[in-house]
Amino acid sequence: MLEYLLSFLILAGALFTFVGSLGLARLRDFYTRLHGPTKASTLGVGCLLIASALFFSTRSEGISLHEVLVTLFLFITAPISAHLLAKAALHLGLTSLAPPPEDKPRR
Amino acid sequence: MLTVALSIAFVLVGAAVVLSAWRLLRGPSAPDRILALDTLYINAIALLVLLGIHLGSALYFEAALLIAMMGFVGTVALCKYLLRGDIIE
Amino acid sequence: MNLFFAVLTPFLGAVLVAWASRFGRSHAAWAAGGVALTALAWLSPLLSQPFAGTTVVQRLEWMPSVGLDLVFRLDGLGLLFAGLILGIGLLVILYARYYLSERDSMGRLYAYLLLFMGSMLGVVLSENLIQLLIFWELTSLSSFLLIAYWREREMARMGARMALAITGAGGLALLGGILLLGEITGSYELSVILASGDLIRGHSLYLPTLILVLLGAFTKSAQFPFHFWLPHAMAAPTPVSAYLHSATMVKAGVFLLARLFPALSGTPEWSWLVGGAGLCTLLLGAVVALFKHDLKGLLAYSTISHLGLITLLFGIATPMAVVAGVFHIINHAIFKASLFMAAGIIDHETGTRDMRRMQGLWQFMPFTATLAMVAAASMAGVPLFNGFLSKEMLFVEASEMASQQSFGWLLPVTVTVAGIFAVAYSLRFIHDVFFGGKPLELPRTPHEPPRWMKVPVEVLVLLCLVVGLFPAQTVAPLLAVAAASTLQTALPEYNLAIWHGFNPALWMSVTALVGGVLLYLVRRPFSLLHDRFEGQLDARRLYNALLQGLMVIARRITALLDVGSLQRMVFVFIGFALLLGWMGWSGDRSVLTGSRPLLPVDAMSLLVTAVLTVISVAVVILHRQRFTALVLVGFVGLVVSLIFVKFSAPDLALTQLLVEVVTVVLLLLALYFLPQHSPVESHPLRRSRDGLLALLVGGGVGALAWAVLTRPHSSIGDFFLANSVSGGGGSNVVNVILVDFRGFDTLGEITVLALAGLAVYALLEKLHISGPSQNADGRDWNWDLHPVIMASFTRLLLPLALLVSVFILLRGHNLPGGGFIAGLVTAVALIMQYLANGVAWTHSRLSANMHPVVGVGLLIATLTGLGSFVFGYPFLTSTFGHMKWPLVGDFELASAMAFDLGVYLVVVGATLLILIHLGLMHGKEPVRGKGGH
Amino acid sequence: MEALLAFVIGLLTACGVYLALRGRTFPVVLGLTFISYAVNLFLFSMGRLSIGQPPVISVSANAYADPVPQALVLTAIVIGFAMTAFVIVLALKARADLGNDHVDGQN
Repeated sequence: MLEYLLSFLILAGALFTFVGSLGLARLRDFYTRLHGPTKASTLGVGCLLIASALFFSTRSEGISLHEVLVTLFLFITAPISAHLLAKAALHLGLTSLAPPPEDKPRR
Repeated sequence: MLTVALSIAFVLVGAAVVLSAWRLLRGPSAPDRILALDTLYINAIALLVLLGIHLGSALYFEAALLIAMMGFVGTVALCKYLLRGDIIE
Repeated sequence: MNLFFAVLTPFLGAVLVAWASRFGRSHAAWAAGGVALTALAWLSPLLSQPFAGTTVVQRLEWMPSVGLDLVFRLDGLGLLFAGLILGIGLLVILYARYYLSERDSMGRLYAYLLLFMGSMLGVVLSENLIQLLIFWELTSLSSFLLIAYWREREMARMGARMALAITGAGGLALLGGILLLGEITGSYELSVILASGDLIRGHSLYLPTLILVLLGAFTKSAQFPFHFWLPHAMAAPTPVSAYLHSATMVKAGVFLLARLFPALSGTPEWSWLVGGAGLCTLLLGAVVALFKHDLKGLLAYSTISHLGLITLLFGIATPMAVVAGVFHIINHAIFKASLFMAAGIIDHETGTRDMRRMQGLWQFMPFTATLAMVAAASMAGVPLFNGFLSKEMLFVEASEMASQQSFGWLLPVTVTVAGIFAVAYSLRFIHDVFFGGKPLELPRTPHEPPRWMKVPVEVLVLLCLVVGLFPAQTVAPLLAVAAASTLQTALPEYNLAIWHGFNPALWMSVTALVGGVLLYLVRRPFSLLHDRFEGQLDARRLYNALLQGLMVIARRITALLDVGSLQRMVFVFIGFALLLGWMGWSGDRSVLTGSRPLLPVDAMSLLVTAVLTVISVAVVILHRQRFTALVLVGFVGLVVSLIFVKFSAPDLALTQLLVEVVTVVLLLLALYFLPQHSPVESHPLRRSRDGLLALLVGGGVGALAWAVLTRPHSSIGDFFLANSVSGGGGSNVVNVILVDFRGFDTLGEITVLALAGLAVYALLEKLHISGPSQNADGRDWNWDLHPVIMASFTRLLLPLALLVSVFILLRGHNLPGGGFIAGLVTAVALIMQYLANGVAWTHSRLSANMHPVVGVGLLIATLTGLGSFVFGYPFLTSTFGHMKWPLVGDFELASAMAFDLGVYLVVVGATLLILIHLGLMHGKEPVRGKGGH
Repeated sequence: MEALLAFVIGLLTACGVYLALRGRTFPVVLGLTFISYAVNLFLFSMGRLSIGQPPVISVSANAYADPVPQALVLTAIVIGFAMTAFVIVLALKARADLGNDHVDGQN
């Protein structure tokens, strides 16, 4: 039973992680790409951490709290990074939904 | 069962790493690269958690914790450089 | 131990005097005099022993394993010289107090003088020859400082350099000679060497030994052909000349001759080399002295001539001659010192040293004139003065030699000629200066010097008279013991009477006196002749040419190696490393792959490696877009830390992660002040060349790593693993090694870290550089600083991060973590505040001054180390005991944890020191002043 | 696995050497960073490779990785950072005094 739960969580987490990166790679402009990784950092890593929390709490003595700490960090920091990235993008005037310009040294 | 899930998960996360790395390489803009780097840090966390479960050792959580922290600091620093140039003022 | 302290006192005194001079010139003088007296006091209890015929030898264990001890020896000769050094030293100190002008620094002169005094004492009181040589070189160095006392004068610097070069070279030769002596006799102790004279003379290495030793002695004593440095050393202040160039420095050479006389003398080689050099020097010095127009120049050449006289006497090498030589050492020291002082007074009063400009000073300074006349008479060898006695002895020896060898008659003739010139230049010194008309355009109108400036001269002149009149009652005993200890045998029969009846020597003296007067009267044409050929035949030209050539060659070599291009140097360096590596490997035909069983490759590692490869290559290709390159490097660092995780090194993984981020922040801070892009400047050909080299090196290092990785190994790590818990009280072996087993290394490493931090701080203090006001695309910076969401949330994160760091620090001894990592975490957490909330906000809550943190950290680390001394354990032995910790659970509290705390503080301090001040630098516009905090 | 690590070490070294041969200070510093990665890994590899055997004494563990190279490399990493900081500040100093960022001080 527990094993099923664990497997499910692990798979879900990995999947979300993958989806996040997929979004990052495939979406067409920066602002949309910004969405992708948020899934990875919240849902993806979240599931995995719950999984490992369950895993270690059940097999080793005492419940392990590190995962909570990691989750806390991620959940606090994710929005900030996203916010800053968006700010930077706006500041640099990245146009939305435009095809990515050729990557050449800026003068 | 669990091992199967783990191996599948490894494959998925590996794929995620490749995709993020591609974005890191491709850019095109600086924020894209920073975002990619941030994502790679997230992927690394996932990787570590999986490794921890796989090896059944809890010694890797500090690494995960610190990656979470460092990823954030790095992203902030890089973004602030784009915004302000001078990041400590 | 007295001898040791007697030598040590002046060295310590030099520091004292330099300090005392802050309270005034007289204080410095008193201090210096006190030091000299103290040294004398140390000697006084032993003074009676040499007269009783015993040789005092005092020994301090220094390096017994190699037979090097601090051994001091006081016998008659040493006593005589120690007396000269200290006695005349005292007079010179008194004299210098009034000679120096207000502008000159008293403390410096006295400090140098005392340094020299100590070195000289060391030379004359050493029993061990190596030790003697060390002091010998110290005299060269300190005399360099003294001659160049007036640094601003070009002549002074040149003269000092020349003196140092010549005497230094001589010292080198002397070292060779001493080593040979040690080889021959098997000991460096004088008492052994002096006893084994026959062994040395019989040895096949005798001639080289002799030549090397003589080179040392001749250069020091300004013997022909090495005499030319002495006149140039006259650029020194006159007290220095009075001290160094009459009594001490130049006497060191003849002292060496006397010291080693029993060991080396008694062979024809000795007689020809020493006697020959002495004779030439005697004549040359006497002749040139007559035609010098510079007062001190005349004295310098006369000194050369008299040193030649002494050398000649040692060269003649009959016991009687040795007695005469030692006697003349005393006499010359006395009258030449007083003459230099008199010259100094004249210089001081008239403001010039050119004898063509000063006449008839008698009416201005009759008293000084009288003193000078007595001393000069003694120099000329006029009866009733001390100079006469020893010169008479020389004449006796010379006339006796005449009958002994073919061409022996040359000796008395030459000596007499030299005597004639000596009389002539002494006469000139007196007549040209004090008589014969009025002085013309003197810089100042002269008058008698201050009272106490004359006293030293009076004392010395009085000695000239007393010794000259009553030798037997005054100097005889000292001379006896000195000569005896020089000869190391029984003394010959001699009496120091003034009147020896009508013997050849008397006639030689008369000839010298009469001839001298005549020569002085008819000197004009000779003088003109000399002025024509001034500096024509001079060993100094050779010396300069030699020096020039040396410089040219040195420059050539430097230019050949260093073209001033870092790129080229790095290329050459790496190329050579590659070459050597290749030669080393191809040298022995060992197989590359070892026998160690390999680990299976898993897909994930393969994948990550592939990605890493792509990104690294991308960095190389994109390195001109610096920001992009930096972001990519961030990823490389991440992968490296993942590698550490993979291969079971959690501590390294943590450290790598933290350092990575800190480095990125650092490079960003620097990048702000640097161009955003690197121009394309190196030719494609060159780039491919570099690329080729890089590939080769990479391949080589990879192969090396492979060779290592595939070979089985046994490590001392097993010991640490076995003893970590029992011995170190911690289960995280890496941390236990750091803070316990190898704690001393770690102490050194955090010291380096602290130093680097301070160095960066120091560099930044002076650095004024302002960054661009726009980014690379010419877009203005975004001015709304710290977005509120970031600011508030990071403040929320701070306690969390600090909690983590404390947690990591505490458990570091047992689980991955420890001082380094915790320190970095704290540093990053604080940097985060700077990033998110800005400097102003942070500094209102946290001081920017990180020096105390670093200092306290080092202190704690060192103290815990010392703490183990208290319990009688060696440095940094750790003790530990169990204790129950509320949150973390049961773990040992080891004293090593205090050490770890020290590490923690140093890391935090140094890291923040670097980053914050780098960040604050842009605020350091000159108007804002330095620091910005 | 050993082959992979050896390859990585060689790769990092090669990149580092190439960058260190560039003419501007910033790439040179990046190159030094690469080289220090490589050196740290190389030193670390002196202890040979082992997976899942961290040198932390515990009852369950049957074998441990060699702790000595790890201890050495740990301090090496930190001091490496300090040295990088020193070099970069020297670079800034050169920039301020010479007006350009060429390693030989002339354009």
